[in-house]
Amino acid sequence: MGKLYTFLKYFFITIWTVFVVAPFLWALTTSFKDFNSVNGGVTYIPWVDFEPNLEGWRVLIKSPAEGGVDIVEPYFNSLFVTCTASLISIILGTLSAYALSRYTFKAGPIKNNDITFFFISQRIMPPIVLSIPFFLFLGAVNLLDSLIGLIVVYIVLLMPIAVWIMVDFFNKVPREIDETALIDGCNPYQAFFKVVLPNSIPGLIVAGMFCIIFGWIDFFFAFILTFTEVQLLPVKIVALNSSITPWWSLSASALVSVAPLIVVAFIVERYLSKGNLSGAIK
Amino acid sequence: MNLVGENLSYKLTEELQLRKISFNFEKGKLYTILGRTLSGKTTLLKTIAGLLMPDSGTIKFEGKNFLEIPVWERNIAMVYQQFINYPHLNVFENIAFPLKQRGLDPQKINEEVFNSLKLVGLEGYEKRKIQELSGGQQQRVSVARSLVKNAKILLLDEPLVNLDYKLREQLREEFKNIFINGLSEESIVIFSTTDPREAMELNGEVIVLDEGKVLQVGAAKEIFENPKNLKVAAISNDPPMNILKAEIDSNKIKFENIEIDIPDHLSKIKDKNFNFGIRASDVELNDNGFEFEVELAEISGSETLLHLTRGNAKIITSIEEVMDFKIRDKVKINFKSNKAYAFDETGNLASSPFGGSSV
Amino acid sequence: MNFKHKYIFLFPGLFVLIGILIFPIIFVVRLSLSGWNSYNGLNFIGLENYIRLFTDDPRFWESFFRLSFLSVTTVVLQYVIGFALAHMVWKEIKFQRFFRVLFLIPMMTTPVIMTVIWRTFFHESLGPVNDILGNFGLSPKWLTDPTLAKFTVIIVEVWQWTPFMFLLLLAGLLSLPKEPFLAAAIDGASPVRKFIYVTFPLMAPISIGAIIIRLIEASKIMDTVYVLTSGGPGTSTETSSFYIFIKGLREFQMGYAASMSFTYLIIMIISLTVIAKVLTKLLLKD
Amino acid sequence: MKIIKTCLSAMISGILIFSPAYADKWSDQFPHIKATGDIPGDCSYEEISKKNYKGKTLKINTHAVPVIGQPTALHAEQFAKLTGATVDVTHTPAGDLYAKAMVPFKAGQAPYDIVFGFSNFINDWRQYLAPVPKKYMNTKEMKDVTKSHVGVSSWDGTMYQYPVDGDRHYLKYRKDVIDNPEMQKKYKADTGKELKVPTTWKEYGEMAKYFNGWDWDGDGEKEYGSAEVMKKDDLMFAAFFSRSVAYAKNPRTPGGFFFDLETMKPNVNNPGFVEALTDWVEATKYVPPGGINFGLGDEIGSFGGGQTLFSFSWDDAFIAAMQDDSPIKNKVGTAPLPGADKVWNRVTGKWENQYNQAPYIVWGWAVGVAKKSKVQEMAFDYLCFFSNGANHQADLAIGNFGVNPFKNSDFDPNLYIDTMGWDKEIAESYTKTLKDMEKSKNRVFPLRVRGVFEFTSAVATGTSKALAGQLSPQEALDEVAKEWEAIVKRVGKSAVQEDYAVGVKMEDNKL
Repeated sequence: MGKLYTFLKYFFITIWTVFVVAPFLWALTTSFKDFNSVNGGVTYIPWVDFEPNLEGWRVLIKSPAEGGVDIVEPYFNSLFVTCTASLISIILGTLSAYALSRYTFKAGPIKNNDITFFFISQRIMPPIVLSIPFFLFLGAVNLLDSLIGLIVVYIVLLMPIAVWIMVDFFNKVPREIDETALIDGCNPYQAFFKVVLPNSIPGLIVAGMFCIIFGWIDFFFAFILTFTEVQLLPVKIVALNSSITPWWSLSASALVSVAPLIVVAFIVERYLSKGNLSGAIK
Repeated sequence: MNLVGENLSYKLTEELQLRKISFNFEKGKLYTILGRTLSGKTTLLKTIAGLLMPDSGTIKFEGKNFLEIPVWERNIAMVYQQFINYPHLNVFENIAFPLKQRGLDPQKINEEVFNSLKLVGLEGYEKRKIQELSGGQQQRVSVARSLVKNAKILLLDEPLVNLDYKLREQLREEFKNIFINGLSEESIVIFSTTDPREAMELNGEVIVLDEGKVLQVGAAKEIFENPKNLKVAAISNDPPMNILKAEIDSNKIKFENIEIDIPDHLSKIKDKNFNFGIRASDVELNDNGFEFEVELAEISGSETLLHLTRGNAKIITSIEEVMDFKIRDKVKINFKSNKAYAFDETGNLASSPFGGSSV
Repeated sequence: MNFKHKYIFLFPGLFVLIGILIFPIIFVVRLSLSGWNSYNGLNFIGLENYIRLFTDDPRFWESFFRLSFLSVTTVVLQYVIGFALAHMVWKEIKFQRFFRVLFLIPMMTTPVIMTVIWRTFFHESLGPVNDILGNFGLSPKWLTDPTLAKFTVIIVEVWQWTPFMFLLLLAGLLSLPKEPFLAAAIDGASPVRKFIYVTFPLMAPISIGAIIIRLIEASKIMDTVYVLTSGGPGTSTETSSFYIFIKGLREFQMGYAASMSFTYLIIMIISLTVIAKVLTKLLLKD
Repeated sequence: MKIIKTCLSAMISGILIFSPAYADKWSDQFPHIKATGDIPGDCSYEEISKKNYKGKTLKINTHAVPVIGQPTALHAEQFAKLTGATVDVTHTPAGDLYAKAMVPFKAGQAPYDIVFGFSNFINDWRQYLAPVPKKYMNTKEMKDVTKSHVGVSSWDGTMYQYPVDGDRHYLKYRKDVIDNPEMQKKYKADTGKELKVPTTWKEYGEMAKYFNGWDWDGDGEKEYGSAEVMKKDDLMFAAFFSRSVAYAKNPRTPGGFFFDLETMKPNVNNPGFVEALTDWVEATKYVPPGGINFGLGDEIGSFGGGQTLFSFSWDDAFIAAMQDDSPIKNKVGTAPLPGADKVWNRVTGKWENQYNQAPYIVWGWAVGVAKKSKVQEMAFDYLCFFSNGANHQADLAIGNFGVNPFKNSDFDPNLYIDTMGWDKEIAESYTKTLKDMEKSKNRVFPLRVRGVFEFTSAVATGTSKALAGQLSPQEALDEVAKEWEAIVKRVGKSAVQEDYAVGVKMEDNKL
């Protein structure tokens, strides 16, 4: 590697790091401001530029009657819905992906690739329009404004991602491994659970991460399909957006809402750096 | 009580299919399936294993319809050309896997696993992870796993092809011993390969496969000495046998302005035009010979392979020493005509130096 | 392999998906044939919505072309930057773990919330960007210039979703076989040649998948536009999904919004299929 | 010290500053009403405490915290304490309130007993709302509501929305600049004109332009001319209409401001509106950087933070500027919306060169009780309690509650001087500004026809194209008019006409 390449590499990485970090730093400093320090001109450093203030953070745990949004319960709701829906999506999606990767399906002109595309295509539809039928559908089965109802809808959102990632992953796992398991006396289920699955953990982790991310950041369905019983985090946070946009508390909430996923990022990175993400099997 | 297949057909793709294959494998014997890449060797083995369901035809084993028995109940073993093991398990667990699957008691499993570890020379490696082993060791593990089951049918799909030359030689020798020592009289061993030398060395019954069809079945020596037709001749020799379009005229074999005296065993040929076949090793350098031009010279081990042309004739000769040739060099060669083969215009063997003939 | 077990693997997922979606999809089609809005119920008006869409609504088609521009640009940028970043932290580099984690984080932020931060970030009199640029006498109209606003949307989208590409491509790079690189090293190939002839071709399949899925996601671009500019100034950042959102949930012309969505779905399926074919041809030579 | 002070919410600080003058047993229990104690009335603390709603649940969808959202939650908490009811409150951003209630309404459901929204939702919502029962129409509190707010909350004489808040657009200006003799001198010297509270949009524009882009209050930051809602979202059309009324609402041509009621031909592209839009496009030159992307929140922040000279939409910007910790408290003034020196007569098709001013009784917060609600009585009790004398006065005093005057008794300057520490002059001009709007006979009420958002969204799209320079004002409004005609045709002319007639009746002072 030439010196020029190394220089460019560090140069580019530095620029990107600044770009990635900048909005977070801005959010961090903004979260300690109030109406006057936001609107009085641009300031950066607490105590030097402006008098820091914890109100932006306090709002997140105060009750609405005190002018807060109290995100504690929604936080756990969001965690529960996201994790459960991700788990179910991963289970169902992995099974389907395995079938699509290993076996041939044919129904008229429909083949494996078409079925895979059918799964993925569920993500094309703009959510706005789907929200109405989902509303009626959940209303009919009495699951509106419930955690289960949201989980049901999120499965539709997340399973396509799981299928897509896992089909790709299984395609890289040599099918001879499954065949060997069959020859060694496993029936197809045993082959899947005893041999294929243990070797797919890196793929499952990536798929799981994407499911969790896409579940965690959804706002729209959570917004339309809940009323008073169940509130998810993004919906609750957006409810901070009153006539005055409270830069301070929205900044604090942006930081709070990304926190649990940073843990996920570390887990994923651990698998990445082990180098066995999809290279476990040669 | 044999493994009998009849008229097996299976279409995977246009170029990869089995066309009405029949066979009869007897217990206690070693069979070698010899064929080029895409000839259908793996497909045939997988069909026998039960991983593929033939479109038509039958397989019977011990009198039962084998096709009705799912893979996992067939009691077979298979070794792939890729080194297939279970990456999440260590060496011991890998080899123990089929036994655990059968529900043997741990004591027994332990015993069996260590026996087969010994057999493949991997004692002391049982705790290792698969990824920490070399390619040859990985393949030994998968062989051990296939032996430990004491399967009635052992399928080996080009198990040596991905190993380097030296290791291949060594393992081939070991395998022969392993098969002889490690298998009971009850077992059928089917070994597939593209390498004719391997087939000869294993010295079992050889089935020559090409484009999904069985071309010839017979003892290794028989195949080598009397290839039934041009294709078999090509497949069963490495480098493939040289074939030249020739004609017989007044007791001479003529091609490209070359005239060779007709050897005895070819004198019976009636057709004027025929295919003259001669192995690369039966062409020798000779200053009094015919002049050819060097097209390519490759050195492989202690051999030198010369690709030569003269007019439309292209031949390969192997010389048992390392020699330095340049492209477009002129060389003179002679043919050991007493080792020559004749194939008729349709490609069938007309006469061989070992007495085979269609006449 | 072909066992009857294959259905037991495939069907639970497939049927759950179909089971949940069958009613909504059919309903969307039915809705698109109705004038369902704030004062009408689920009546039947035939193809009227579609006729209006195809003959009398240039705004939808403008927003669609704008969307195509935005999504293709963002995905290309995400791909190029994501690939570059992945390539840079693939091999030995200082603080490798730190960079790998850091580069993942933007995609974990909730767009509706994070875009508010971006809006304050690009605020032309109270935000830090123009405050700093002001020292150099610059004051770009990030959100109020019709052309620049599009690029601001692109910047935010690239920030948020480059990690998606980065992760997939890094995972792909880490799973590459070592042999071709050894061969290239023996041949003494330069890093550039090694990239063009070895790395890139090996990464082609994963690239196609990643590009297609990002195109799907990028085409739904909505929160970003809504919060940053509400489609403005004028209509210069209005995308299909945002237009559908305005018609559907703001003006409550649900029937019409359904017909737009359905049309959009069909166009997207066709174009994605074509794009996938073209990419496969371009990148996968054999 | 400052940290501690600012950490306390505005609510608490409000109570600490003003000593409890009328302490009674209710104000001991509910510190919110410490300033006044309970005020007797049909829905006073005393009366509501007699009700028993134990075991019943009231579900409310309201606006985001704090504006309206916080008082909703606070009064819910108080109501629950008094009656034993369970009250669940959810908070939704303004733009989504309509859809959030409309989706379940259309699906035949009533997940909320009480829905907050804007008064211009009335036509789309009224079929799903319960009319306010007689009993509540005759309460002492209701009798105090101004006529125009009763009108805004009612449809053709029937009240569907319970009045809890008053909203209007008026002019806000920096008193410390406009009334500053030095500035007046400087302005006169530079422009030859008087610096005074602008009475026409032209004057507004000239002053705003003059005071744009330099540091006129000496705080080290640049200041600008005007902060306006120009972002293409749910509110910008209201700002446009506020600017249009001066040129297009002619008291001599009754029969419709938005449409000609007889023909249902849109007026929106007539020269009056075009003139207003031309002014507005001009205004993009004296708004702060990024000003054409300002939503209401930005406007409030900008004017309330002391960044601009003028602003003219809802109360919030003014209230924000008058907060205790605001650097410009008591430095701002209010006045009626500017007028114009000419007004368009759509009957004669000519400009009339005569001063014209018209208040835009803009839509604002409104709240209704779902027809399908099973606890209607409790719901109305809650709303009545929400706006009872004590609560209303306390709410008014807390700026970010977003509760604004809508009762005749609210127009007493002393209320603001005593409880909120406003300068006498400012409080008087504020109450006078509001009271005059009530008296005006040349008012415009918001458009309230069915599918109202199709119409207003078309206005937002058209005007924002003009602001962005994509179209000229005339082209933009022609496009809006064409769109309006298409909508009228789609909806049905007679239906829109019928709806519109209800509003025109109020405008023409016939109700």
